Amino acid sequence: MMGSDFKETFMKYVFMFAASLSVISIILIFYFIFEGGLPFILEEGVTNFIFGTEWRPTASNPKFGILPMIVGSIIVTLGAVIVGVPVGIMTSIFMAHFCPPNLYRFAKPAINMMAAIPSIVYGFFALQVFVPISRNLLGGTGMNIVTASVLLGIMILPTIIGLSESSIRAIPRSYYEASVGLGATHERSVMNVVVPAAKSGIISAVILGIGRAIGETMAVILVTGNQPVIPSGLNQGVRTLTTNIVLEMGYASGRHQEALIATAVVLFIFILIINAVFMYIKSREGND
Amino acid sequence: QEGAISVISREDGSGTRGAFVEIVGVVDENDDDMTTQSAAIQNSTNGVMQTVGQDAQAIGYISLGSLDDSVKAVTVDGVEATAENIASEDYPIARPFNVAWSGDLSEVAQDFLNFINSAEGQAVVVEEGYISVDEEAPAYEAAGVEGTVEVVGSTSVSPVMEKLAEEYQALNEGVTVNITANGSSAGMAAAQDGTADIGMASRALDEDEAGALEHQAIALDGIAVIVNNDNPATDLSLDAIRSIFLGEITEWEEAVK
Amino acid sequence: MANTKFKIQDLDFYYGDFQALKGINMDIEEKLVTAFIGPSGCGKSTFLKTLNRMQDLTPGAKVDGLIALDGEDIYQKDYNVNLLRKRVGMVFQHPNPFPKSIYDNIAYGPRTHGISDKHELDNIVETSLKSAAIWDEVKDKLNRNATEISGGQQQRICIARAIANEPEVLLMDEPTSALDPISTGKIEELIDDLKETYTVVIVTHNMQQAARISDKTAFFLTGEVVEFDETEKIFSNPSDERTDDYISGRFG
Amino acid sequence: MANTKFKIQDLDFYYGDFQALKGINMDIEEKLVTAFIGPSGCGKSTFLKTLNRMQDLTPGAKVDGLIALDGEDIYQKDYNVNLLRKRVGMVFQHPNPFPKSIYDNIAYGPRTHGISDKHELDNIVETSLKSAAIWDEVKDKLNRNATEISGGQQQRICIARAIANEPEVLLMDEPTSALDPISTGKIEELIDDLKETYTVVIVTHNMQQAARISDKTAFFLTGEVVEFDETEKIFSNPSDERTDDYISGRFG
Amino acid sequence: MNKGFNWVKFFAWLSAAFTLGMLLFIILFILWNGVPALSLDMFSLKYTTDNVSMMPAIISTLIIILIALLIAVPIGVFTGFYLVEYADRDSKFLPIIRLATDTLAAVPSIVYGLFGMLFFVSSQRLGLGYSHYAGIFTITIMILPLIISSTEEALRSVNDSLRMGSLALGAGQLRTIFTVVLPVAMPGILSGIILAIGRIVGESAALIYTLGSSGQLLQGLSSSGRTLAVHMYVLSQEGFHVKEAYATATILIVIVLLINWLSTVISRKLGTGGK
Ligand SMILES: Nc1ncnc2c1ncn2[C@@H]1O[C@H](COP(=O)(O)OP(=O)(O)OP(=O)(O)O)[C@@H](O)[C@H]1O
Ligand SMILES: Nc1ncnc2c1ncn2[C@@H]1O[C@H](COP(=O)(O)OP(=O)(O)OP(=O)(O)O)[C@@H](O)[C@H]1O
Ligand SMILES: [Mg+2]
Ligand SMILES: [Mg+2]
Ligand SMILES: O=P([O-])([O-])[O-]
Repeated sequence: MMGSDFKETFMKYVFMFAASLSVISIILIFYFIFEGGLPFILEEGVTNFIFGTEWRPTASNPKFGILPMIVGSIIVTLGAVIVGVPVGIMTSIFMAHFCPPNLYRFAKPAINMMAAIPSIVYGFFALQVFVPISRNLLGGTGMNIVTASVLLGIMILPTIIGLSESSIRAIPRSYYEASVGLGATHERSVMNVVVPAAKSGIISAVILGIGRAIGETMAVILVTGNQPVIPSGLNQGVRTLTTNIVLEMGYASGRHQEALIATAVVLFIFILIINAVFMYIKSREGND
Repeated sequence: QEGAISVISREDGSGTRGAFVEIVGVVDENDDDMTTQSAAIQNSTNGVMQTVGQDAQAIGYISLGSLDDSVKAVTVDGVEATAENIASEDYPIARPFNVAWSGDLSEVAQDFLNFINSAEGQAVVVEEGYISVDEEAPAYEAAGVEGTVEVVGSTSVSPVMEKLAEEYQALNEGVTVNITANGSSAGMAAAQDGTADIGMASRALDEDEAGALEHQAIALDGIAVIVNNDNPATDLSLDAIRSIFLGEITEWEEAVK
Repeated sequence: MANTKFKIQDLDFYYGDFQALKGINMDIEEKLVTAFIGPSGCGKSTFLKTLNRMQDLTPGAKVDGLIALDGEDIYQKDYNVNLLRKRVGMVFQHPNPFPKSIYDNIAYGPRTHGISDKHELDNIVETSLKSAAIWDEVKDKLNRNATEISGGQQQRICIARAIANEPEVLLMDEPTSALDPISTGKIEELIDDLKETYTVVIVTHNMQQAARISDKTAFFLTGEVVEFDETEKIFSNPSDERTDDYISGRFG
Repeated sequence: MANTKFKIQDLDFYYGDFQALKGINMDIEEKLVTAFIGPSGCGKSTFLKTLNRMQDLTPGAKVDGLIALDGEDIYQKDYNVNLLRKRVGMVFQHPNPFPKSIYDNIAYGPRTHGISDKHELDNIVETSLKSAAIWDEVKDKLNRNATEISGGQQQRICIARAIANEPEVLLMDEPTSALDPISTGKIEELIDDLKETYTVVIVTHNMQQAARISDKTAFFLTGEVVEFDETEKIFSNPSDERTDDYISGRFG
Repeated sequence: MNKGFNWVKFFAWLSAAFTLGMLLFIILFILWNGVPALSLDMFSLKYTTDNVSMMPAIISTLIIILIALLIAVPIGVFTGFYLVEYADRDSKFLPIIRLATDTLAAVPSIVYGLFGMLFFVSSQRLGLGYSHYAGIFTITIMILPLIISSTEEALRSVNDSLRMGSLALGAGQLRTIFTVVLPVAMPGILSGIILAIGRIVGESAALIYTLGSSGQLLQGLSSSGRTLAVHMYVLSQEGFHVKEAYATATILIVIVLLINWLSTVISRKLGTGGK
């Protein structure tokens, strides 16, 4: 009996240690990225770096302004939200309340599978299919904000659908029954009672989708044009924070490389902000 | 061809781009890259080819070794981009493929390097469509070494490096050559900190790198200027190409005179 | 003698292959409280939910026989089910207010049925809450989320919500079983008031409750109605032995 | 007169700041059935769970006072809780068999307490299932998943699972409230058999049940024991007016 | 209210049709481009510049999936145990772990790549070089939050009455967790594992700077290699083997389909409460 007590306590600490590993990991990542990028930002000057509009990293008098990329990330992410969120939420509502069981058996794994298709495949697809369409409709190279937004909008669908479907399903059936019992139609019961009740879960899903959109690289890189310029219209190309890193990382050295790691620092801060919003929403939900 | 030109360029730091802007003169008085900011950027040869291949208005440039019939290379001031014309310096746009290593090269790695610099090695280079750096290279003699060589760096260099490695391994059964293609800088960094035996770069080494590493060119690579197959233009002047990439000429009517 | 509100004839009900109701015949009279009692699993809830066709939502459910509301077959083709559910309101075992404000909970039914005038809605909300004997407790917090009040209050909100639809019949499935004795008392009083205006059908596990509040009582056993009569008669002098056994606690 | 199995003195119990039990004093006697009755929320379950220290699992729970099993304080420091729970078994309101085979359900307790001999386990499984009056129904399907049988059978499997631990006391919290009358009848018979061997403490909502099966009954109200006496006395001639009100259905 | 065109239903169907149609379109696009390029050569054990075989990449992909799961699943599941079964609801450690896992889940893969390069690969730190080790460790951290959150959810959905049932028989907490709770939570954990496999299979940015991209069959975990996604990326880069890149994508899709199918089979087995 003494032995089993020891085992209980010992394993408790093993579990606790396992739990602390993710904290250690995030601290390590945080440390190495900031160690690599923060000195550069301080040297360059926070304002020059964040608000500089010129990116000429290899010039003899190099310019490291990442405002165009910050703007690019924000615009493209916004675009992805405009495309992906309505479709994603409506699809999740479909999956939870409209989908015939026979279709569901096939649709559910299909949507899971969407998440496992490599980004490059999405990129190839968009370059071959979306870019020509976009070029015909909007002119220019076809590699622009709209194309990237549509692509990202599609890529965040599985994240949004998966999470909001499960939060819609988690709403007690009694709400739905009460509404139907008052003579409301199926559609009205779903849209006016069930979906609003799942609001916070859906918002979490959207925020996670936003995180995915900001972090996506290998696909967008092929279809955004990647010009480090603040765009003047929707048919202009943009460069995002992530593509800036991936584009040049392989060939950058010295201060150029530091500038790219510093870009990762800014990206990291963006993610932290999104996460803070996420936590805030979750905690409010807890208090409801 | 008429209408606005879609300029497709490579990313800042790319070896192809570095050589292209320098030789074509897409630079200012400080030799700074002045490629128009409205050029769309693709970060691989394939990206440029695919983009140009489907956009009738597009112009771009790629490594000559990668050229296929999905796009069309234009002649520059009437000269076609071929190995002979590059070797004879009639065709002006070319760049070196470099390898670099830190002082103490392992025995196997040294032997592999010897192979690259040998007649056999340079024959591979030529066969793959690149230009040899040494026409009179000595013949290679297998030294019977064994071990592993780690080669890291430029994506552009790696296809020819893979060929070289294959030929070499055929002659030296006991050697494995691992090639990782993730960029010239990654290669130089790996060579400096010992992660790699040999680094590959498709650009000139910068000051720090050149100070820390020994390096040499193993081949010359032509850079072809490409347009869409539907584009009737077959020849562009070096001046026109320069103006296009500087953003001074934006319409095809002005470019093709 | 009161009018017949619901006329049920030879009603069979199946969950897939399982027959949960067997040959039910019953007349439910207007403006009376009818109670259904019987041991767990005997089919009380099942029967209740056939009356407003909530069973349509159960996959595999099948109804055979006649249920007529005011003489009209509610299972006939093209019958307007939404209108039926407006006319036949329902209160569930566990209070299930929507996670919306108290006001929006009450206004939900009227809005569903096309009322959008603010003034009219205000009126409906006030009268319904008053009828459900909860107006005084919530009148100052109509914007409060309805899930943040006590269980007893929630159940009265649900009753008010049903009343706001101006139903003719009110079905209640063990409405007090999740509540404390004080809330239960309030709801029992309320049911007594409601029968002035509505026809009430209530399922209860608690025989004392049935005795206290109902006019007529039906005793169910394994999907059949064993006895259906005046409540007084059922509890003082049942004609069936099984009824007697059940109400005197010999089983269940 | 029987021996005292549990001695409870001045027991107070708190959920955080809320006092759920107030000054309970009670002697639970060996090999008798003791029933706890009272309206919902009065503390019956709370009290029951202090007897095998299941309340240790409730965050913020606090116990004050003495509970002694065979004269030994079960809340003393370093008291072996796992052994206590082996000696004081428990059956819950909703049948909660593990989603394992029937055999593994019954063998779970013995295996936990160190028995691994196949033959011995076979024996225990058989006797326990027999004691729980379910052997005949399941003897041919011991490999069947225990969640795939009827609710009443599940509950008897849970009782058998508790018995397999050879406990001295069996605590039951409304063990029949989720069951149909026939299953309920079987379990009541079973309890009657069990008291030959075990001390049984049972919480029930059903006063008839308490009257039928228990030797002594405690009536709880808002955390206090109003009356604790011979069952016959409680149901025929209670000394406290509130007990009388409750058992005659005037509230609750 | 009941008359007129049903917009909600219309848009729900339309959105689902768009989503599924898009997926179908992408898959057809890949198959169209990839199937004609498939050849037996592409599955020979030895990679050469002529056959650009994906066999070494398939093997590396499977090895990386296996080892990354071997590391991440116990850590993730144990973390889930801690979060659900041990930590007090108001423990201070809890929000910290949650913050950490939420942030890990949101870190872009390129940042993982940079981190892996700076920490695992670089000789100034762990000095693992471009290797399976470095790739596996990086990807392990990446999938950890997926495993943790699905385990946590699965454990929380296990009815407390089962825990109570076990504890009331005198079983300790460990025994309760491993013999009663874990089996019930298994399907949920499994679906997290499937998501994690999908993430590994689809990843390239984080691996190019850690695993490297050697096309050769691995000689050990300390040698560099490539997964199928990286293989595709490298093949496509210089425009020499674009068709083969699509062929690789085809195989990748087939593998993803297989994994999905396998998981439904397994969770159906588990779902019926294994005997
Ligand atoms: N959705 C369903 N599918 C299959 N069988 C069902 C379903 N709902 C109920 N049953 C079965 O139908 C029978 C009657 O159930 P019902 O819920 O009507 O009983 P009840 O009298 O309301 O019981 P309780 O007092 O426990 O609520 C039971 O045997 C039950 O198991
Ligand atoms: N975990 C808990 N935290 C806080 N309060 C609790 C908790 N469990 C029970 N209570 C409260 O303690 C009181 C007694 O609850 P208990 O469950 O013991 O009642 P009971 O007599 O068993 O009722 P029932 O017949 O409904 O089961 C109730 O007021 C209840 O709300
Ligand atoms: Mg019922
Ligand atoms: Mg209780
Ligand atoms: O142009 P590259 O740098 O990829 O050779």
